[in-house]
Amino acid sequence: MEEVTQELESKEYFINMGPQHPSTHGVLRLVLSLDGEIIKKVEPHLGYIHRSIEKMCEHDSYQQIVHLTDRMDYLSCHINNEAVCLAVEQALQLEVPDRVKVIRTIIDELTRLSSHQLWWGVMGMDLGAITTFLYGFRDREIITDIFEETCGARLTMNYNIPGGLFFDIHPNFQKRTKDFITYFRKKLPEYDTLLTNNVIFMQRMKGIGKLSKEDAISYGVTGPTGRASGFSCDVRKQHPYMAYDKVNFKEVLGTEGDCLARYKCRIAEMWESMSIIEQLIDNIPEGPVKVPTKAVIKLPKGEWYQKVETARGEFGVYIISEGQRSPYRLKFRSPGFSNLSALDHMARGCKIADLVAIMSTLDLVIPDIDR
Amino acid sequence: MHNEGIQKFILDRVPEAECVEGTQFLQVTIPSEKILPLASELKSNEATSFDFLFCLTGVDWPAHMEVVYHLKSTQHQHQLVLKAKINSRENPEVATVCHIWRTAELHEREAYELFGIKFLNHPDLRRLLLPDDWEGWPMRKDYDDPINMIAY
Amino acid sequence: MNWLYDFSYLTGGIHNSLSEHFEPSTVTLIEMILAGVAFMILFAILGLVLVYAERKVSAFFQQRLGPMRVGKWGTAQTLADVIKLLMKEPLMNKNADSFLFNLAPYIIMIAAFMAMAALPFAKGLHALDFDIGILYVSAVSSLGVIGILLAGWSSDNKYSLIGAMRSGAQIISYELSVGLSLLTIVVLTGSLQFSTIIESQANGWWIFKGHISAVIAFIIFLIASTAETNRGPFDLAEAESELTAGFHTEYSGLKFAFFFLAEFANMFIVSAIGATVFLGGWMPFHIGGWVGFNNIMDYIPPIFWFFGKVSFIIFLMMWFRWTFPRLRIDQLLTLEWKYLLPVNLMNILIMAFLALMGWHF
Amino acid sequence: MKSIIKYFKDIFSGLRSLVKGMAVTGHYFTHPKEIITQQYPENRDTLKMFERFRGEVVLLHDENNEHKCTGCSACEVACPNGTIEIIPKRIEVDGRKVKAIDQFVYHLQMCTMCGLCIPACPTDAIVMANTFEHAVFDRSKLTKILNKPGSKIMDGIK
Repeated sequence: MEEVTQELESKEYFINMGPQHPSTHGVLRLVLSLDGEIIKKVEPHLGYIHRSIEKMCEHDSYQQIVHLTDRMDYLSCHINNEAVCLAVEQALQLEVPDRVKVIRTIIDELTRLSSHQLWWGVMGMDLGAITTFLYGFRDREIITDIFEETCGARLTMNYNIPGGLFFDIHPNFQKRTKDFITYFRKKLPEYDTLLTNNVIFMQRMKGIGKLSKEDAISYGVTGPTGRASGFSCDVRKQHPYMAYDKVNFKEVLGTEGDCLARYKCRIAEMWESMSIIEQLIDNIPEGPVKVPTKAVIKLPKGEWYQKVETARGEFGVYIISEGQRSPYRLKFRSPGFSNLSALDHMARGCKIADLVAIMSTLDLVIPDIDR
Repeated sequence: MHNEGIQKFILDRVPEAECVEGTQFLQVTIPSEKILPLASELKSNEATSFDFLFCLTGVDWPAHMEVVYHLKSTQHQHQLVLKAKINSRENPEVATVCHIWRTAELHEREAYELFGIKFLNHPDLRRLLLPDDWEGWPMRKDYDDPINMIAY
Repeated sequence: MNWLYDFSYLTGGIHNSLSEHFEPSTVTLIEMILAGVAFMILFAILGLVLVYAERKVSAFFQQRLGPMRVGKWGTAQTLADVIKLLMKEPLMNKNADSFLFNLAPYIIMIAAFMAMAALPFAKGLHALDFDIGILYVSAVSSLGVIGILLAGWSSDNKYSLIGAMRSGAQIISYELSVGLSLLTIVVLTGSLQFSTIIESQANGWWIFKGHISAVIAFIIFLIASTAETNRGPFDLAEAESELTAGFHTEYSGLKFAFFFLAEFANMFIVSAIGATVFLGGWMPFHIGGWVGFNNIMDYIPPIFWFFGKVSFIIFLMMWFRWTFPRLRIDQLLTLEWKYLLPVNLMNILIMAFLALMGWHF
Repeated sequence: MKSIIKYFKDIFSGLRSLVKGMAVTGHYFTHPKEIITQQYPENRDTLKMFERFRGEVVLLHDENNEHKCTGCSACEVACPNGTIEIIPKRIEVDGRKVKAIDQFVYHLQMCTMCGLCIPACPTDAIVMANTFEHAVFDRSKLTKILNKPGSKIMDGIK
């Protein structure tokens, strides 16, 4: 009898998910220990697109650092740019004009919207509903057009410079943005009918990949992922920067901490983002769009930490300056990196299909993790 | 708790701590061997309860190494920068904090591979971003890489 | 034009002219070869048309245009794909079981061919007319799973293996629902022979005559047959975002094309069964008492009715695929064993009661 | 009994949600006018980029084949990637030796289109062009010399 039970015991085996895999969204490699389809352990292996941005920053001027952050979390590039600019402005004690603050806030929120739209589409695709991907991109296209017209590029915009903006907004910017908001207010309920209310989708999401509030804090999980667990971590609320202290918006908090809560959190954030843009778009104050800075910016000796809320969570820039034209040490605290660390905890005991769902609700962007 | 309170809290436990009131945060530098008891105290004590480690990184100074912990309390909303000063640059060692804040596990692996700081008792201290057979600690100031030299 | 309405003129003519020149056994042989060639041509045409249709339909669901470059409106796109697939190098893993690996696509193709043999395409146009037609088709169409299992097992790839195992569990359980939902109609017809089933729908299709029970049976059949053909939302065996390509991850070139083709052939087969059993096969749409209307309907040749109904069901299946997210393996089995099967059994009971009381039309 | 009612309720609400989802895709299927695909090479004539679009760096020349570049290398310093290389030469103007450009080398393959060189230029000699069809069959073709042969600096630019 003893022998029989021995034989029936299943054996763990390993499977390499990635670096080339449709649902890792880039070159993330996960080594899964599986028992049948049940996941025993997930071990992320990173660094396939590590470009040592931090090391490059130690040799670059502060204006040049800004454009490198575009290449990290490319879906919230404007917010990343802003973090560096804010840190430099803080160190130089520059007060940017109100116009800059409002424009930056609007574009931040547009970036967040476009990032969440892409996430929604990709999430549907990960779960097998390929059509959502096209719908998500269809709506995102309008935002990228707005960006292209005003900032000059669709993805890596590099619209911020320390001390303000590259140039003023395009004359069409306000009208286009308002048109987009009216359009998207009609389309967002469609997202709900197509995916959120779908019974298959509900089954796939509910109760999967639970993360308690304590674990979320301990793992440093921020952004919509952390807020879905009830961890109030919205930097826009807690440490307001730019024009966020002037607008009314709700910090979306979930309680469940499962995939569905994370999903709903992001959908609710899209509504909030639209309301923020609507509050600001007609009230852009007149004025200059940059404060003149020296051609070679030298920060005083000291250290600064600036955090901003990207679409994925808390993005931090830690600058240590020795008074040179380049920082002595510069560290990017990327949200994806910390969020990824909780993946193993969330995915244990789930099935492979659940792992895909969990990964898409974490909304990982691999360049953001590898830097 | 205000910065003065935290300063007093730390000075009570680690008398040799150097406290600097920075532009944003209170910056406290302590010797690296004192980090583990202080960190667990900061996390578990009701008065401080620093439960959110939002950034962990290493810094390579000319004479010493430093591990910088950015801490925040989600309950009291106060923040603190804790710096563990490691005097040896040749063989830097510091106790791990990854059982106190689990996010530290990946961050410490990153700091290990970029600066060569050994985190004692870390469950899985391996290279993270670079290939496993990479030699040297690339973020150190004296790191010399003739092949992938930054064109400048 | 009579042959368009009754193919027995055509097939009978061929048979008679052959019989004049050859012995009966030779005639049978020639006829078998002719039928085989005809089915192969049908298979190829189906592949070309359905792949193109799938691309265009999915594109329109997704607000795209789909293939537009090769030929007018991209009509020659599938041909170009076929040429591309033929030119590709057939690859195999070093440790793969080469015999089984090469065998698997053929098994799937053979299963599809065999199932097609019993389908009635129009009046007098079928290769075989068994008295156990439905039983035969549902038995043979589930043979394909052996090919999938072999493909997954022999590929020497864990993704393939997982996909194959999923597919095994899936097809074996959904086979039940397909069979039972067809049985619901068999209760009414009292025969498993396709020709009898079609004859019995001369005055109205079973989906209209069979009360709500027939509608429920049709819905269950649609769900279960989608699952049986491994198409989304039940494409767990392939599960692109989870298992890269599931059981055919390691296949390339022509062998991959076989899997691809078999998927579409299977889709056609289950749609044809559904059309025959529920929607009257090649029977035109008739409403009792409306003689003029019925006459107009009769003008449309049966073969168009048949292919029209089949394409309707295929379109429904494509609609499912391009709308819904994929199920998880345990949910898939829950759906079958906790929902479809009990409802199905209950449905048969109700149908048997209706038939017993003679309450159906 | 309650569980039985719930069982059937689940089935119906589930089916209803599925049908609603199909209605959305069905709407787009039946409205081909809403198709958003652009047929790119065919619509080349009507396709117009936004005027601020950053495609590549160009050195502006006027009709006399004159440009404004003094060869000050400000753009070279501002560029984060070493995309721009200015090869200077000495020319004689009014008997004095003055620095001018020999070749304005632009490595398109390294350019990230960040646009930092444009504000850095003190004489507004370079701008970002709207072109985007940069694909070539040979990498060496991406290294461009921006000043046209025989061009010289405009009068009065220092």
